[in-house]
Amino acid sequence: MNRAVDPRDLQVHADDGIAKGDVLLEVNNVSLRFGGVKAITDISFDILKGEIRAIIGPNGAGKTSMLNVINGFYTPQEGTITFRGVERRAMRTTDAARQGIARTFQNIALFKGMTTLDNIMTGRITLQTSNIFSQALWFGPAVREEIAHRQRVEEIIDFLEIQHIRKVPVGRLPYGLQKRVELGRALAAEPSLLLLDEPMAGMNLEEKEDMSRFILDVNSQFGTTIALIEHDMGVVMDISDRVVVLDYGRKIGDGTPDEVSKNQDVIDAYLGVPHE
Amino acid sequence: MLYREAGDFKSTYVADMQTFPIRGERLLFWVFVAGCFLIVPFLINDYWEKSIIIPFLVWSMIAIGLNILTGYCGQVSLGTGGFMAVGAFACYKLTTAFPDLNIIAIIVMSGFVTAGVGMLFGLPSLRIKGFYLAVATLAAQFFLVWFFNKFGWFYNYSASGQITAPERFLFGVAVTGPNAPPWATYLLCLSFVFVFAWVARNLTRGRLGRSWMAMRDMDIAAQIMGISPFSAKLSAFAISSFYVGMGGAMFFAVYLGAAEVTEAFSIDKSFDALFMIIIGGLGSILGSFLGAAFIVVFPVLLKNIMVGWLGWSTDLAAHLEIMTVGGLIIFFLIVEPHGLAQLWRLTKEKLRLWPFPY
Amino acid sequence: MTDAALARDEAETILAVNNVEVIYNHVILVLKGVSLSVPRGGIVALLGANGAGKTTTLKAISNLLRAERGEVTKGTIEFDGERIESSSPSDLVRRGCIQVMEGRHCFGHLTIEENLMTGAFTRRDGAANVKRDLDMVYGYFPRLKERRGSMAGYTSGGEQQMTAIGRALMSRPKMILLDEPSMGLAPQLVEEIFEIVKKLNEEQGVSILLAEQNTNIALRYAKYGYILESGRVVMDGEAKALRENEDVKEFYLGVGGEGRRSFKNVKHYKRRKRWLA
Amino acid sequence: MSPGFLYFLETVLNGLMTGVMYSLVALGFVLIFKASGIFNFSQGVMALFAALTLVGLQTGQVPFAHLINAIFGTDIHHFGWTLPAFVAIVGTLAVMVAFAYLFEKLVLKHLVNQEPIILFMATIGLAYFLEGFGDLMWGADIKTLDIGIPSGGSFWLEDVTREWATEGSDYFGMYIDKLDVVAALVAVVLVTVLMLFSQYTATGRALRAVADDHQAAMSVGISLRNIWVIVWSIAGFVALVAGIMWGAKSGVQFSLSLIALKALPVLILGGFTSIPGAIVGGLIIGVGEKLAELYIGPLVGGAIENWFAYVVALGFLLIRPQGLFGEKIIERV
Amino acid sequence: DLMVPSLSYRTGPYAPNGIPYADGFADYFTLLNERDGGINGVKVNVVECETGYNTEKGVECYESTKGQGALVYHPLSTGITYQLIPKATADGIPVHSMGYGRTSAADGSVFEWIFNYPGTYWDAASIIVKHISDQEGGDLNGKKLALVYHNSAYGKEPIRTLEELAKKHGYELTLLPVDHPGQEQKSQWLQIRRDRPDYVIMWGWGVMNQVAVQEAANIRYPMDHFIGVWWSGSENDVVPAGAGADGYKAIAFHAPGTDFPLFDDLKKHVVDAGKAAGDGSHVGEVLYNRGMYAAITVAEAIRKAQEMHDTKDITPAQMRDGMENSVIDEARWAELGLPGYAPTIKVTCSNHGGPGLGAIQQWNAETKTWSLVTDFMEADREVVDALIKEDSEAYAKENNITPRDCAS
Ligand SMILES: Nc1ncnc2c1ncn2[C@@H]1O[C@H](COP(=O)(O)OP(=O)(O)OP(=O)(O)O)[C@@H](O)[C@H]1O
Ligand SMILES: Nc1ncnc2c1ncn2[C@@H]1O[C@H](COP(=O)(O)OP(=O)(O)OP(=O)(O)O)[C@@H](O)[C@H]1O
Ligand SMILES: [Mg+2]
Ligand SMILES: [Mg+2]
Repeated sequence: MNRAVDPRDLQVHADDGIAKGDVLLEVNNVSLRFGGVKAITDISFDILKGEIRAIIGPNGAGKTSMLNVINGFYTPQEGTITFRGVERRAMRTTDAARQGIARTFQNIALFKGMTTLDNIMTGRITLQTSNIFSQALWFGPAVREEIAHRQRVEEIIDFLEIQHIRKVPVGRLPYGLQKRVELGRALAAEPSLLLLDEPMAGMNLEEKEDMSRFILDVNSQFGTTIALIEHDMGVVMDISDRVVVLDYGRKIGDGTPDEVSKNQDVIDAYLGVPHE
Repeated sequence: MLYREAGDFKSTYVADMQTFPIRGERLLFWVFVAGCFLIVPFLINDYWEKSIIIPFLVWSMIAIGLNILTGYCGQVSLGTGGFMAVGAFACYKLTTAFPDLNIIAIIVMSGFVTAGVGMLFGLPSLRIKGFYLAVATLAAQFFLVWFFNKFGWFYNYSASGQITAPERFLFGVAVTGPNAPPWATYLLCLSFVFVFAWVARNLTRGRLGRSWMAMRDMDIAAQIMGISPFSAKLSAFAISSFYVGMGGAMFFAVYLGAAEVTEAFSIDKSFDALFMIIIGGLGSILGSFLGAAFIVVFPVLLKNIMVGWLGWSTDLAAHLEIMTVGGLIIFFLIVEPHGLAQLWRLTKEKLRLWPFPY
Repeated sequence: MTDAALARDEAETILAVNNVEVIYNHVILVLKGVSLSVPRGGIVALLGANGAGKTTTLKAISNLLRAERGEVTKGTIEFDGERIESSSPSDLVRRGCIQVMEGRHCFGHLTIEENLMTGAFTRRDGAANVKRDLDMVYGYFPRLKERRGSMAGYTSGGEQQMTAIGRALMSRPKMILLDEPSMGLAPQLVEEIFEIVKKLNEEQGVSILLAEQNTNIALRYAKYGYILESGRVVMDGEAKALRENEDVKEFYLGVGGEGRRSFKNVKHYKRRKRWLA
Repeated sequence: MSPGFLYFLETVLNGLMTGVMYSLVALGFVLIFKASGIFNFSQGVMALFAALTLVGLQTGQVPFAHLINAIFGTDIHHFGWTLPAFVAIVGTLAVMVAFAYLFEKLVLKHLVNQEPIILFMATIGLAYFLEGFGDLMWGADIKTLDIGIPSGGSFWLEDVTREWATEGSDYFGMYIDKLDVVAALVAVVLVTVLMLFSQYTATGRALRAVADDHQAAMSVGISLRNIWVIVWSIAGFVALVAGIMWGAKSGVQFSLSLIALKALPVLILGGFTSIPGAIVGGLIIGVGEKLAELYIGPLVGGAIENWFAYVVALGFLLIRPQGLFGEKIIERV
Repeated sequence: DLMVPSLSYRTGPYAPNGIPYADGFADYFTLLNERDGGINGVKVNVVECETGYNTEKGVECYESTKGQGALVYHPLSTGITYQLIPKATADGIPVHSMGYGRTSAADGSVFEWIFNYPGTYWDAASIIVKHISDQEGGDLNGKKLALVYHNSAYGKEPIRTLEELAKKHGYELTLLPVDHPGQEQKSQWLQIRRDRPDYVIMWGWGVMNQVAVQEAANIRYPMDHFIGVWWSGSENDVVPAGAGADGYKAIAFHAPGTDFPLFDDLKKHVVDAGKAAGDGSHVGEVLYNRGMYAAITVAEAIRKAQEMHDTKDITPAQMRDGMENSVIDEARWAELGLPGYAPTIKVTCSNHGGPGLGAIQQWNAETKTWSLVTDFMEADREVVDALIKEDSEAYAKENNITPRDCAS
């Protein structure tokens, strides 16, 4: 097989020149309103390179909106985001993706008409460069590139253990598998920051365990920084390094899982009972 | 058994990316293609050429084009007739302005001209979506037809605005004009359609195709994945129009030989093309062919049965024909909303499982 | 069984599913003979991994399958003593059986309040009663009251989930088919929702069939449970008994011999055990 | 006032009236789209079919006469009666309701929860079918529709406006077609009633719910079947009204079905889902295209109305992609 | 058998016009077959093919019938005619676009196989102008004429002629295009109402005619100053407008009505015998009579061809000769049972456009009848012939045709 392109070379974003433990992303005094609804009010926090950062909070607290701000889908009225040292308020989502921010969605947003394989391959579109003529004639660079990326995608498929559904249109898949494919698609972009919006909602324990494992592995093997929204406190407590808690658009807690779970505000607003 | 595969194991990705992964099917396909190129030219006569096969091939080309835009990229367009007109008039102007230019080059260049126009009219798609866009593309349809009808330069100031395709030769054989032998026009169209169907297949299975489909299935998610709507949508408009333009050029130069823009490229053409791809199957190259066959060949067949064999009066037959076509469209949609191509796939799947029902 | 016993049995079972088989698209066999029953006024949990067929079972009952090109090809379903395989979904709602669909399915272009009002579509008992129930729903979910005028399409995932449940309550059902009510809800709210379910069950005698991934909480509130694997019921029993079952403990509750496992330390290996393998 | 200005006013007025005529057709589209998310391509053919049926009933034509004669060798054409307009209208309505019922039963029922484009295609199939069916049933020749609606220019307006012109100019008054005025009145009543219906009744709410999500609507007990029969019946009624107005103008014949094309720009401008949008959109398009034809047309050789209407609509869409009054397109992840 | 294809349209937007025409065409041959046993003993086989006025279907019809020995094609649509001009020429089958199609086909030296007698659009335009001039006492200087036309190849045909004539007569011409299908003509008629042209000429077809007549009546335009081409002057066009249409005029190349002996035969042998193509309700309508007129030209050309080549079963090439030498003079019209029905037809090698005569007919809304109000008039040959020559020469050059020498 022609291996002009080594798939390992395609890991573009993972090495972003920021040392582990330094600030990768910083949110400064961000506020976001929709008409009269204040989704986010003056929130600041940071995400360090290489960590797993959880965002929790009651429903409607503004968690998803926060992710949307980070990847440019919403433009906050106030505040700035600093990613890899570059400060900004507004940005196009496509640019965010090119700079290495990938995400999954709360209400699954897979490409329903495409197979698992194609869905994950779309994750690599920003990394593909062959020109339209070689694509049209399906020769040389286009084929080589396709194969190289395909290899990488197959690795992800193996990693997520979804080999058997490779060629199945995702629309037919059960919810849990769709979530996994979505993760695969985000991983395929080889992001430096991975945003996960409730990756484990609607899964049973066994699947949550699998998913946790995947997240931890991605984090440790590729050094990918992860921001994660999740309502299962067990998962959050176990796998995250630091947690930020939102309520009604405000930040009410920030710290290690232990600190947060002992915070009385957090218990009142969110947990209901002290956890464990 | 035709469809028995010994497991779906492929050892290389190249093999896995093949268009026909099953060996028997691949073989069958090549036999079919060989038949089309080597045997049909000897059998074809004027009637089959002008009434069935050429229109079928030309419409297949157009349907593939529209399918790229609508089926793959999800942008419903009703401007096809207008874009066909662009192709036809580009072809006419090029042939008359450069009498020595090769007809193949002319058809391809007509495609490029149309691609440019298509991109222009594709711009609103960046903001307008769904049926709103579909209706908005009618602006292209009406405007282009008006435009070509209005300015005499396009039809070389002929008295009535008709354009007539002059005779052009390829390897010494006429391929346009009234004296072209059926096999020559047939081979010309077939080659075009074959090559560009293959190109379309390549485009749709690679990066570009995936970015189109992503746009189609969920545009916001696609953007968040880094796919720029600007380049995805506009490239779809451009390439789709490229095909439609070539189709329009062949429609005028090879099939009709003469055309008048308000009639030959009316809005009915836009609708016909859309019917084809929906009936055939959105997002399927095979579907484009099946749809074209259904819309082009089926009415002729019905007519021949009702008038030719049963001897019914022509108006009765025409009414029944259109009712039948309408009824069948609905019938097929109920049986399989994803078109004839999907029906074909499911049939194969069932055959493969046979005799086990599930 | 004697006639009398039969009659009694009928009175006690509000929903009986017998040996149901479901095929999608004429080719994909998903349910391979599922049987279950829900006693009047009971809460029954339907558990199982992703893709086991929980949603399909619920849709087979509420007759929403046809809209997905699915079909019940075998078996019978009885609700309230009558066969319902061929009655329309709206008929069923009128008779008191309503489903809360998985994944919210709110009407995006309607406001929250309008969404809730659509739940009362089949009711004929007057505006006042409907109004009272609306207040009841707002009582359960104060957050919804706050957002009552917003278009549902713009509200957060959890708000939509509350809307979907609230909407079902608006029809004053005898039986609710709940598909993954806890999905995407904050832990506090999950508890609340289950409390609401319990209250409905106890105070209004509403029967509940609950498809749920959160086995832990489902088995806490349900009285009886079925476990589905690949379209078959592989285990059923009293909730308590299920909770004690070693397999269930291991695979669904995550409590091994040494107490709760940490997600961090779970080894990555193929653990999927199949009862029927 | 100078004649130039009066001409301008006249153009605007006539544009408004034409716009109302377009709105009547657009209204049918809106109703069905609102209630089921279906872009009903066959609206124009429905108008034709309704008008054909009305004339057929009124003049006592034997349906399928041509077919019957061809098969049985008979020679029948007319029952020999003529019905009063009102009775014929009621009869036509009954036919349209029956049609709605059949279409639901035979087609829509099987296409629940399909993508919009599939349903769109089904309505195209219907358009084909109905076109052939209408011709077969009532014959393809041109028919005169006369149910006593006044038509022709209004003398009254001419007299009144003649006074307005500056002394000495040979202005001879403003023109308006009485038929258009009737159409405008009918349209206003229709829009008001339909708007109240859809905003303030439970059925209206259910309609909008169905358009959003078929399955969810079914799950809360809304009977898709009933809703669809109701809506298609109303749309049939609106089609009849449009058919009457346009048919009175140009005779009832196949071309009547092509008025749908004139309604499409109105539809996108006003918004697919908005009943008042259909009216406002119609007025804007009507005025826009008439002004364009009369003031820009001569500069570029005329006949620009058709595409100009679309360009106007497109212009508005670029500012509001969902049309002036359409439901906002929800973009959320 | 003598095979005569009839490309008809009984469906689609122009069906109301296509039906009577096709009926008239078919019924005349049925009459010949029934009454005379055909033409000189050979039966005529009319093969109808539905085009729906659609070009592609027209091509299909042509291809499917040409192999069966079709003698002559009457395409009955401008679009189809243009399709067939090169094809039929290559195949050696005559095309007769009777009063429509490509005007310059009247030049038989260039268009060997194409005929458009008894008159062309340019003839029609000049005759209409002549009629106007007659009404105005021969002086058109400073008059305003407006042309309302179908915005297509067909509708644009008279423009050049009218412009030439404007130069000659000094009138002012306003062009008012109407887009297909022509349901909405408010702008055009508002403009007419404002400009108050002295005469309005119309080149319309289908619903456009009805709407135009209705709108003209609505704005109370003097209907006798409103003149249509021969495709805008049938019952269909005026009946929907009711009384308002009274006085509307149109040019015609044959008489309307059933006031001729032939119609008695027709009633006896065809309609009453249950052999009519339609339900018989259209007999005598303008377009029915036109279809019949077309059939007569075919039948007469066949006779001529039979006579010239001394054979009964003629070929398309012989048919062409027959057409090229057709002569139907007044005596012959009378013999056919149609005295005074139409002026003499004479076709020659160089002139495929026939005599180019036309009369004006006028609608009486009360009696619902058309009647001729002028004699048959001659076109302005000077202007028209020059234009034809110019156009046919251009065509010949574009297509490398060396014109025949018709003198020998
Ligand atoms: N419309 C459909 N067409 C084809 N297959 C389907 C369809 N819907 C569901 N399936 C298949 O049926 C099986 C059961 O799906 P179902 O949604 O009932 O599972 P579930 O138990 O509810 O899972 P989850 O916990 O993920 O919701 C899955 O394998 C799925 O792929
Ligand atoms: N595009 C929008 N337009 C209007 N309101 C919005 C929009 N997006 C979010 N909101 C509102 O902002 C608030 C925060 O929403 P968000 O989706 O961020 O909540 P969340 O924390 O993700 O909640 P959940 O856990 O339920 O998903 C909600 O009240 C929601 O209704
Ligand atoms: Mg959220
Ligand atoms: Mg489920």
